[in-house]
Amino acid sequence: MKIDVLYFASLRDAAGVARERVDTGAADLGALYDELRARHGFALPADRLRAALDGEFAPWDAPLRDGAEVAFLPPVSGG
Amino acid sequence: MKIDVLYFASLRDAAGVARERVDTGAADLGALYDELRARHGFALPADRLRAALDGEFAPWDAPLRDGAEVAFLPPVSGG
Amino acid sequence: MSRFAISAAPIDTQALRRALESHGAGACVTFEGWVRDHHQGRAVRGLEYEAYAALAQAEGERVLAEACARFDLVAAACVHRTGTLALGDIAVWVGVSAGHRDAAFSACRYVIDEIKQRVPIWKRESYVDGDAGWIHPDRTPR
Amino acid sequence: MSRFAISAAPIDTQALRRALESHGAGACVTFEGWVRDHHQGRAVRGLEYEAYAALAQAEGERVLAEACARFDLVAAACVHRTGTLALGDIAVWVGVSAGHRDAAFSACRYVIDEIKQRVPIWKRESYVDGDAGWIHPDRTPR
Repeated sequence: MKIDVLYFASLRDAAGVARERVDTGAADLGALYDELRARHGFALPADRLRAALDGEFAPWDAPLRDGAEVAFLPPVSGG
Repeated sequence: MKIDVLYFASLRDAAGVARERVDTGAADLGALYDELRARHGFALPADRLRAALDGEFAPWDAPLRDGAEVAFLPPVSGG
Repeated sequence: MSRFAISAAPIDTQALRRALESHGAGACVTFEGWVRDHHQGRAVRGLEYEAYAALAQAEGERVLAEACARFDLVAAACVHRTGTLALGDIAVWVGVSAGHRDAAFSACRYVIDEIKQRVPIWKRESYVDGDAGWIHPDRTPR
Repeated sequence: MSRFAISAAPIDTQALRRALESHGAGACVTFEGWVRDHHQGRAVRGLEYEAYAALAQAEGERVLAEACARFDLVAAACVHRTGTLALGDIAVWVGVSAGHRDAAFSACRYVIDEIKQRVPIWKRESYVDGDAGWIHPDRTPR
């Protein structure tokens, strides 16, 4: 299935892109992050991130579906 | 001795003046307030007021001297 | 830097806020007290504030100096109105800047709490029903 | 009334402050986060903020709605900058009005604390020594 992935801050720098379409068989958000972390060499482990699915926060075991938009969110530092 | 007395808020309304010069033999601020309370019919007892002598807060047993400026301060309500 | 003032004219909050600026400050907290249309169940029409100006100035400066001594501040200021105020007018303004927000919030709260307790300023409320009176809160003087 | 916004343009604090006005409000507390010239011992030259705009908007609105539910407020608003900021620029503004100052202080503090913890916005600091980096505080995500 095809998933649109958004990257922010240090993850964007590491991926080299703000957004990419990936073709994956990952069962859930956690498996997708593991796959992309191996590919891009992300320094941040999943337990320091939050994940979002289609514009809302989602748990790591949320299942994926074709055409979903996923974001992996490093620790925030607004304010 | 002559003392200048300042009145504020409800004490000013009750005294009918913002300031008056009184000739008194009162030994301290407390005795002076008792004297003026009897004269003007102030509703507020001394324990709800603070006193000031020559522009600074002063205890009720502060002695008076000729030419002093005294103020009796009702409970404040700024802010 | 700290500054206290009693003002018979409307409070210029923008100028006061600018005076708090510093590149060493990361947080700025301000408090404004506004003339509200009700007090203890009565409909308020307007207010008048009277101050014992010389002592209010000295006591207000002491409050700001205490805030600067207790909290890690860059700057602090407070202005209190006197005279006749309408609904919505600013009766008192407090502003502080600090490196971090903890100090800024704590100091701003400290200043307004102490000003209300200690500074010789009195409020006379005028009510919609035509009545009016000085407010002398019933608390033990300190 | 509550309003959250992400803004690429400088924050118009006067307009935001006016929108909090109400004759039923007696207290207004504002917080401004300013770009400070140092962070954890390093001399800072400037900042960049990036947001996940759609989710930041939704989460910011949730924070304001929570503040309105927890505290007795008249109005609340918050604006957070994105883009490149210089020293002294306003990074975030929070303002609340309420009948009384207790609610106003508590709510303003609640909003900025939650915004900093939860809203997907990231800061990239540029240092005077030429280095730069994204800030990802080491705390357990909630």
